[in-house]
Amino acid sequence: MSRSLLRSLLELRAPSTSRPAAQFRLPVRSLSTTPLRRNSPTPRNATAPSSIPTNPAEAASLATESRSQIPQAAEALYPRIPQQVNPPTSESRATIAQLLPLLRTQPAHYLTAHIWGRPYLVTAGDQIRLPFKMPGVVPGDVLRLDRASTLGSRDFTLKGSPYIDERLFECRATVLGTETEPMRIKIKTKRRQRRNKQVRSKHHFTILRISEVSINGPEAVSL
Amino acid sequence: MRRISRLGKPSGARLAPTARPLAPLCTPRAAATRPSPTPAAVTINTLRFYSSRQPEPLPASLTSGGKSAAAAPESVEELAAEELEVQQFDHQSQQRVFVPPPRPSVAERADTITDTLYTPATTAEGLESIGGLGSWWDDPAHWPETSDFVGFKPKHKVQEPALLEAAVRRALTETLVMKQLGQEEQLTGIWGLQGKAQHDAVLALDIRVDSDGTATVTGDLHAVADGLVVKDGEPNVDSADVLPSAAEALAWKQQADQSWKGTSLQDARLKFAVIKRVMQLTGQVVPDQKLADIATARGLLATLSKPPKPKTFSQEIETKKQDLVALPNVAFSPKRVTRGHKDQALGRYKLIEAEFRKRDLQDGPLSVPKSREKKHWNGEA
Amino acid sequence: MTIRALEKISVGQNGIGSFILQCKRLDIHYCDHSGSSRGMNAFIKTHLAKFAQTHPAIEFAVSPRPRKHPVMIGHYINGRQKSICVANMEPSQILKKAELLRDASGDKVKRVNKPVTSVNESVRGIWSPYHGNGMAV
Amino acid sequence: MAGKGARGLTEALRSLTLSTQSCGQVSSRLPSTFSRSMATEATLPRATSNLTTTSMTTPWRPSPSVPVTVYDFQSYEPQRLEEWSSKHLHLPMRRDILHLAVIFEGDNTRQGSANSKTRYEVHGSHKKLYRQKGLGRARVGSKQSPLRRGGGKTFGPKPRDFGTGLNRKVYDLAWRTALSYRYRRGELVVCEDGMELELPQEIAAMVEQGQLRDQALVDGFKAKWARQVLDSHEWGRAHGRSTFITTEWRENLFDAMDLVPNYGMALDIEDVDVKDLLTTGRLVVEREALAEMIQRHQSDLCSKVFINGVRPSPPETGKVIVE
Repeated sequence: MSRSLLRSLLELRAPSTSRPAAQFRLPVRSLSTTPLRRNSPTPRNATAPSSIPTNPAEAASLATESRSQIPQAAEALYPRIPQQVNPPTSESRATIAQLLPLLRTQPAHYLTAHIWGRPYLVTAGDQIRLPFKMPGVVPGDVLRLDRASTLGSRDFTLKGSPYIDERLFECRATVLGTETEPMRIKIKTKRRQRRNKQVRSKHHFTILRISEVSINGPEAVSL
Repeated sequence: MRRISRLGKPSGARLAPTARPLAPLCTPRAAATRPSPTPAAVTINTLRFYSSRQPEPLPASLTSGGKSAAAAPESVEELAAEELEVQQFDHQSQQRVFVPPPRPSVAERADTITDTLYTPATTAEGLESIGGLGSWWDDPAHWPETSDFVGFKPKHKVQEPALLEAAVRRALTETLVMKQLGQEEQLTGIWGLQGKAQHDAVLALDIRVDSDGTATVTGDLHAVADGLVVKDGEPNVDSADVLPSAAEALAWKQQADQSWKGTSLQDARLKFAVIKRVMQLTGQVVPDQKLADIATARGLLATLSKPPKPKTFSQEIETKKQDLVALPNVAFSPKRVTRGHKDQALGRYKLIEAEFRKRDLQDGPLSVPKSREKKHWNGEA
Repeated sequence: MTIRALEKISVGQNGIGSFILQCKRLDIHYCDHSGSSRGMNAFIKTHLAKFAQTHPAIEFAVSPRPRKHPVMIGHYINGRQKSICVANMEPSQILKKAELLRDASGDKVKRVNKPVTSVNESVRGIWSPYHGNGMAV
Repeated sequence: MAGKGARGLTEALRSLTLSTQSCGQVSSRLPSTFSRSMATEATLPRATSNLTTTSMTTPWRPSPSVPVTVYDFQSYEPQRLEEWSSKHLHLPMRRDILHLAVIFEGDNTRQGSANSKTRYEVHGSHKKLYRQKGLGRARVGSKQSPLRRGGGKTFGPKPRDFGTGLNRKVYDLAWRTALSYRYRRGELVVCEDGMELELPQEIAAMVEQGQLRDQALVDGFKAKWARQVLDSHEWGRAHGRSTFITTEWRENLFDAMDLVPNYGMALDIEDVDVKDLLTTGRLVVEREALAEMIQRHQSDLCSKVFINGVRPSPPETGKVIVE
């Protein structure tokens, strides 16, 4: 958790510069990214602050398929950290109320979801191979990705600084399993030394499938 | 340092032609003088008690049938001498237990045959093959069931715990009876076996055990005692009809009191006699290293009823891991699963077998050991 | 008339409509006598029952393979197999390998350069010089 | 050695007192677990070290002897109970000593007759094949050079002796450890002397009267009879074969075991070594053969040194308890 905190602070200091057409900004500060998990085997108990109350009932109601309650162990490993939402400025409030419905009506949407601090530009149905093996998840688990920096369609883009309010959109991903890479062998030698050492590495990576990207109307943030 | 182990006595003699007089096979029981001066000589009836019992008389057809086939026109007087000798053997009232093959009859030479209808056969087809002597002893007619080997242990080993408990209880009672009647030296001898009635009679006596483990038997001791005396000529009885059935034993066990299990077996003679009688009744042998740990009848029962450790892991799974095997999504096979088993599961093996038969290749059991497979490729049987 | 393959209309994407575990069968072979199978025997005795219970979707086949190293073979929906030799391994290691076989998807192991793979067209369209406002010179 | 022994005893004492406090009530069960049978003359008693009384101070000591039942070979009927010294049949298991002995025996049975010809033994002329210089080819000497095809082998095998040595006392200890290992696993069956596979009298009579002329028939009978005897005793193939050890050649037993090799093998004392003691499922030994084997292999128990004219006697063994 601490590593991702550092990265998100960095992002706060460098607001994005490009100004694509018809954008509107939502002033939202957030501490870290938290995939919310559905069911999981008994992962190791992480040291995440468990003081923050999570509201599984609300998450479960959103989930379409009926899954068992999230086991306590998963809670400890992936606590849901709500975003600190700053009150929207009048100008952003106006643009959202006016342009968000237009964005929703457009046929296709994309999203830059941040998982453990790393951005992935995804649309519904894409497959992500994370650069790490996510502990404590079993194939078939559904993750709720609630940190996204940009959300857009053909003509409109909603950019968050650094993240969009999580109530504005819903993005779910299913854990497909783990894949691995071909064995990489690094030969480490020194000059004038006949003996060389072979270092083999074959990491495992978790595979996610983005099963759903949907955008809620402005009423979600009661505009 | 180690010579080839089987040189031993020059066994060249064995290769000599069969005419060599075979060494007397059954040397009279080696005068096994026991190293220690012990009074009880080998009782004669122990010899007769075992393997050479009085068999039922052989059906007449068998004994006479063997003779008529050997109508060889050898020189008459030699034949007569032979016949005389065989009769004389029969007549010694030694009933024939093992039937030897009849005298080999030599067929007449083709040119000396006077019968006009006879035409010598040129091919083997149509002739009746009588086979060699290879499997002579496998035929039950020549080696009847009754003359199989019978030893001190019964034919079938008793495994059920209830039956074991009944047997130990009976052995203990009989030993205590012998002890109380003062027949010390009989304690380590052999005791007779009657039918089931004897079992119930013995169990009827009750055993009182006092604090330090010595037990006393009350009831009709003499009836039991003379039941134990070995009467000569009485057939060795298998454990199946000496001990009650498992159900009866279970019924007896429920209602019997358990106090007799406290009797201490510290006295070596008593322990030896009980263990010997249990071995005679159930066929269970108590290995020597466990003798020292058996202090009471309960200990003996525990040693006997402890099932042997499963030999292989497959047996262990079958006996102890039923929770895994019973799962709906788990299939367990104690034997190797080969390609043939997979085809059989698919239902394709029938076709493969048909093709084998068409090419008259081997279509035997699924997993044929490599050695036999090699034999098939080399064309051996 | 040349034979032309049916054009594929839809792409199978596991995990969208519903999720199907790719591993359908796990063959577990041990040996009764060889020393290298000691860990596998302990794994079967201790962990396998619970593992099989938590994964009803996977069919387990336990059988001996005498005079061979113990091995676990995963069969996958795409018809391929992955086998892992677990000779001289501890039961905990073997459990990890079993989980690896369960999580795997049976596809060939390949290098992947970009994390996201997609079959959808681009949401904002592809730039082309002939359309749009053209470049300001 | 003595120092170590004493220290071991005190530790045993401390663990003894520790365990009694920890297990709360001192039930009568305890003595039976701690005590081992101390076989004395009359009975097969066990040292009834009742923990509550003064025996707290007498530490547990392994029993000096172990019970051995002597059976009748033909009928497997227990004849008597004997008591053999623990130094002979109850030694601790030492895989390393057994390994030493088996390898030592294996080495000494190696024939070591591998042989190859060096360049000096290969037949043929030793002429220099072609002149040293001027032909533009590599320089060559005789035809038998190991570099050439058909030449000698450079450092090929030569017949040599692979035999190794092993201390006699270690070898004797290995022998008795093997016997103890078999005893402890219940695979040592001691039979009466004169162990012979007796065939029924009818067959003997038939053979004398010449009704069984064919040797194959007699062998067939012996084989089937041996199989029946061994199956009845549970010594046969289904129970892991057995090794029969007798003092001298026994006609029927050795012939029968040659006919049914997968039921077991029969050896006399001269041919037995540690490897044979450990190979098959069990050992069926004549009492006399067992005593002889132990007597031949106890050099570490009784030293050859005469102490004031008397050679120390080996531990006394084979005393009858119950006849």
